[in-house]
Amino acid sequence: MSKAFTLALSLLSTPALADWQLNMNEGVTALSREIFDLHMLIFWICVVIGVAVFGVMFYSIFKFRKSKGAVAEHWHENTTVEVFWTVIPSIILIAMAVPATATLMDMYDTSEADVDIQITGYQWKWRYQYLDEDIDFFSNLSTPREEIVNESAKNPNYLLEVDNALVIPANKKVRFLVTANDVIHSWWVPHFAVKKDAIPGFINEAWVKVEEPGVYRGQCTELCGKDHGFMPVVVEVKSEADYAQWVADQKAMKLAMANEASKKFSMDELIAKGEGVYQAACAGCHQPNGQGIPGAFPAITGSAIATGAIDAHVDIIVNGKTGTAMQAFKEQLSAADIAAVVTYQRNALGNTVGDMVQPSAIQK
Amino acid sequence: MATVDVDLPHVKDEDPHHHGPAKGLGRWLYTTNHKDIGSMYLIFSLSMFMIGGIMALIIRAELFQPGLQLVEPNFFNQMTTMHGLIMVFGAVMPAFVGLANWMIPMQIGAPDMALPRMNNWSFWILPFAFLILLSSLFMPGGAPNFGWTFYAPLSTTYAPESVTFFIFGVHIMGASSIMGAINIIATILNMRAPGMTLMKMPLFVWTWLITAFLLIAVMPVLAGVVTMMLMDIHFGTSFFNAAGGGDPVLFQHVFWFFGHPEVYIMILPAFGIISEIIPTFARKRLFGYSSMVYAVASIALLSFVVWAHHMFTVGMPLVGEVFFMFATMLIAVPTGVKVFNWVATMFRGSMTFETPMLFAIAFVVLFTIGGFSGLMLAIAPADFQYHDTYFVVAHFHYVLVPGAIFSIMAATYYWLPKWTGHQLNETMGKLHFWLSFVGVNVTFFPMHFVGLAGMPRRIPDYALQFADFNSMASVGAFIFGFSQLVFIYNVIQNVRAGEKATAQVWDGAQGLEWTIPSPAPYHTFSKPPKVD
Amino acid sequence: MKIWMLAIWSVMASFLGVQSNANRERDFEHGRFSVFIVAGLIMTLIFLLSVYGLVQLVMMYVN
Amino acid sequence: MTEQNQTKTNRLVVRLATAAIAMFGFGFALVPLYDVFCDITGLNGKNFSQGPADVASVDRSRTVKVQFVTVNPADMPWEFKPTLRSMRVYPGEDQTTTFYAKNSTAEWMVAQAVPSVTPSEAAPYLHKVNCFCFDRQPLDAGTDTEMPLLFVVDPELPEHISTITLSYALYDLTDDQKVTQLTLDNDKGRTSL
Repeated sequence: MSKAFTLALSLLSTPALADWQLNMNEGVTALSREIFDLHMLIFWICVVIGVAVFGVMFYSIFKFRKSKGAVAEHWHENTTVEVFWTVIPSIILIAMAVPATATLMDMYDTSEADVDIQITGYQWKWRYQYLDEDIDFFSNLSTPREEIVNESAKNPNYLLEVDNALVIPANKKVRFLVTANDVIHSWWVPHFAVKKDAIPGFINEAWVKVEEPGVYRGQCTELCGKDHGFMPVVVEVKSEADYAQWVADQKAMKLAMANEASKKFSMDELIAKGEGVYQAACAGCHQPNGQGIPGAFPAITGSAIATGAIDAHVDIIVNGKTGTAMQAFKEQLSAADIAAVVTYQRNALGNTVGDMVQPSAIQK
Repeated sequence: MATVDVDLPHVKDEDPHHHGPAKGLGRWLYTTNHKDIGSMYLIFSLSMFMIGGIMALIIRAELFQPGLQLVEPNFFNQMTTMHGLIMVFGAVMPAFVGLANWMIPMQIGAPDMALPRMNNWSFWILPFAFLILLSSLFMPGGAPNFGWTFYAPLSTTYAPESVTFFIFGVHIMGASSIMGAINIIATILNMRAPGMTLMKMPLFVWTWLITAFLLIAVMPVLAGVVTMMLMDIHFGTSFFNAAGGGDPVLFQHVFWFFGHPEVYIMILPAFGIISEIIPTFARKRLFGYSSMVYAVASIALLSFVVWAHHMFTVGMPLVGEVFFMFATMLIAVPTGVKVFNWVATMFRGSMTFETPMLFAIAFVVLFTIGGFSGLMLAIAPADFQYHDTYFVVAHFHYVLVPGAIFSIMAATYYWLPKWTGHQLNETMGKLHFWLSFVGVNVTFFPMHFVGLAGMPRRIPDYALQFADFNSMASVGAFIFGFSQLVFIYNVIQNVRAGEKATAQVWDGAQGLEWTIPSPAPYHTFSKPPKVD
Repeated sequence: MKIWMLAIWSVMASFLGVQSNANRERDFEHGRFSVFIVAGLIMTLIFLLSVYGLVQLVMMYVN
Repeated sequence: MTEQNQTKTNRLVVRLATAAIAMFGFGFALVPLYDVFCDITGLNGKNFSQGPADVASVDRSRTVKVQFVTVNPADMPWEFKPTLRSMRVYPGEDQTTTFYAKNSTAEWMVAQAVPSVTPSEAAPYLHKVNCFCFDRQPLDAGTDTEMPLLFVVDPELPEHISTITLSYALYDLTDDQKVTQLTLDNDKGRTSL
């Protein structure tokens, strides 16, 4: 019954902003505009050839009908005409190749970059590491699960919103070093016209110089498994001053997190914090209610690990389990987050073990 | 097609004691008759087309509205993968092989295929190959969910256990295609009736000869790549695993080295069919028969040098990108030019518009639209915005659905009277055509827009700005899907009843197959016809 | 030698996609199947190398 | 099917079947062909040069920025990072740097680093004289180490390339090593009987 209800609800909730975008995004970089112009140029060439060809064809269809007494002629070969209509498209194509090659060469520009960022694709999230600063964070989909399963209305940035966006300075050359952790992903921001496959074990590079500050959204564009459609890319382009400010804030936050690890938490604080961490990092596989998916992802409720020795519970979250989909969350969650989610899993979702662990006890 | 005037071999002088088909199941199981095997291929292809179609409807139903309504993402990926595999290897290729089995012997005046027993075997392993593939839907971990292009490492290290069934399925399909191709080449080269020189062969036979050579060249490479996958998964090698010195990009190169000739394998027979149908209904000989033969032959060679235009965003060096862009644009010339030949055939013809002609004209128009979007994709810098979006999905569906599928339907409507001996019901045929025509365009044209707007491929759910065109595409998909039931009704109706069809069937038809009575007797051309 | 020249010429015509009926009849009358296959492979290789050469030329010209 | 036609068909079928088998072999030949092609063009940032490079002379007229990047694929629990983020080097001059690795798990492990260079055009010009990625690196439980890398940038590096990024993906090969170790022990065991 509930499935029918959600289906009905979703059909009624016509999306707020109906959008009939017909064409490619022109984008906010010199290169994306160049590519847009190429796109329109080849498009108009095709339209012109199409109109000519279909024109002759539909003219023939209407003019030379048997019902209108047309009698078929008997010529069936004319090499000069054929050469003519072969050489013309070839010349158009060769003419088309010149600007295309020029744009391609601009895209492979290898001049020195101001900011270098390593982008690593994980199964179903992105990781951004600033090579020159000590900034390293994960970017997860932040669209609430209720919206995805149609239990609540969808916000305008549905499926295109993340918890930590990638922040880059405007009017600076930013170089991306794109690689992957597990399977092939592809990092794409339509407004930058930057799309690069992230291949595990290898490194690719792309660059962008954005003119206007703003928030630009994209998605993973290479099938990478279950949640391929749920790992968006959000890039916040700030002016140079705001960017410098942001870098400073990030450093301050890192310091705060470091001493948070030494702070003592109460059981309730840990459980409250743990629930947020669980929904963001664990619910994707173990499901929001902790039942997991039989045969694919084990349940947390009544799980031997979640109710067994607490050290084993911490260890499987920190180091993951080789050969299974359980990743090592050591780099993805802070010590405080790990302590909170362990305490939450042992004292919620149907488990009532009653013990807890402090962030300082987490060995990373 | 060269004009062929041949004396009509009257039925009487068939050897009197010859026996009709065996009775019961045995007829179909042990048949070595090219007509029975052709029918089995076509029936099998139609059933696969339905199964693949149901999967397409599940995909489109989920994508009707933003949000997850029907299926969870992992099953959605299984549906897209199986839809691709079943449509490519189960619906389009067997249908063309079925048409080849039925028509090539009759068009070149041969009594049967060169290797009848191998012909039977290359059909009968197909249902089992697809049984293996489809049974993986019910296995733990589910069916293959890594896309019909099964890129490593998603298809090797991160695949469900059923990937091994997928590998053996592909092995068997490959074997069936290779045997079929060998059979067709041997038949065409060695069993033509005296007087039926290569110069006089119908274009459908020519395109199939070239396709058969392509099949023999590339299906083994596909078998090689899935064997490498098998070794990576089970025998600890690392062809595609970076840890052991392998390279996932190697997989893409070897796959697309097979992949691009494969897409030509799926369209060249369609060129042959359209080049048979348009002259018949325009009552005018095909314009530039020699150019068509030579152009199709050049495609067989040139299709091997352009594979990496499927991989512009994989991180190739600049030299590679520019090379594959130039090569792709250059080989578009012999391919695209054929459309002008069809239009020139219609020009100053005397046309009537029965169902096969309607499908053929829709093929020329819509396939050319797919060809144009293909030309746009060849521009490497622009491909950075198109790659793996719905623009690509729109491109290959335009060249495959109104391309290959419409040409198969056109061929079926064109040759059905010859197979069943009953005239076609034109109104039902036209109903099926217009429903399919509307359905195909309402389904796939909006995909150009959402693709350009930035919607990636193979996602079960999308952002709100793509909602409206997606709902339109889903409505179109259901129109197109259910209108195929009209097609099935037409075919069954034609097999069971209908006015007696003459041998000539179509007023402008030329060729040996129209010199034998309709329905075509079980054994035709036991004595080779005189062709001068 | 003349056969080879004709074969090469025919293959180039086929790359363009244009061929007259007369030439085709000549090819099918005198030409041998294997000669055409080899000529085709050679021409494909030449096509490959010439496009590669063109690319190198364009690259040299640019930087 | 006349007699003479039959033999012609059989000969044709044999030739076509061998062609199919040859293409199957060609599919596998693409693997070494690909590696050779990568080595020449630096496709996918790979180069297999190992050992000292015969480099003409040190080119002090320009410097090249060499960046180091590390990736822990799949479930590799080691801590793995370059001690030095990037260096400015003269082409033709030998350079050394180290990479820090720490095995914080409770068991002995062995890992293999896979190098990759970007831009791929620069890959043939980055010679790794001695690199920890040449062979597998074992680490006992809880221990850490600094793994050396000696490299030189070839002076013939094209002018327009000013930055080279060398990335290492560290793969866990403990299971693979145990299997090979097992077979080695068996052989030793068998031979010693």
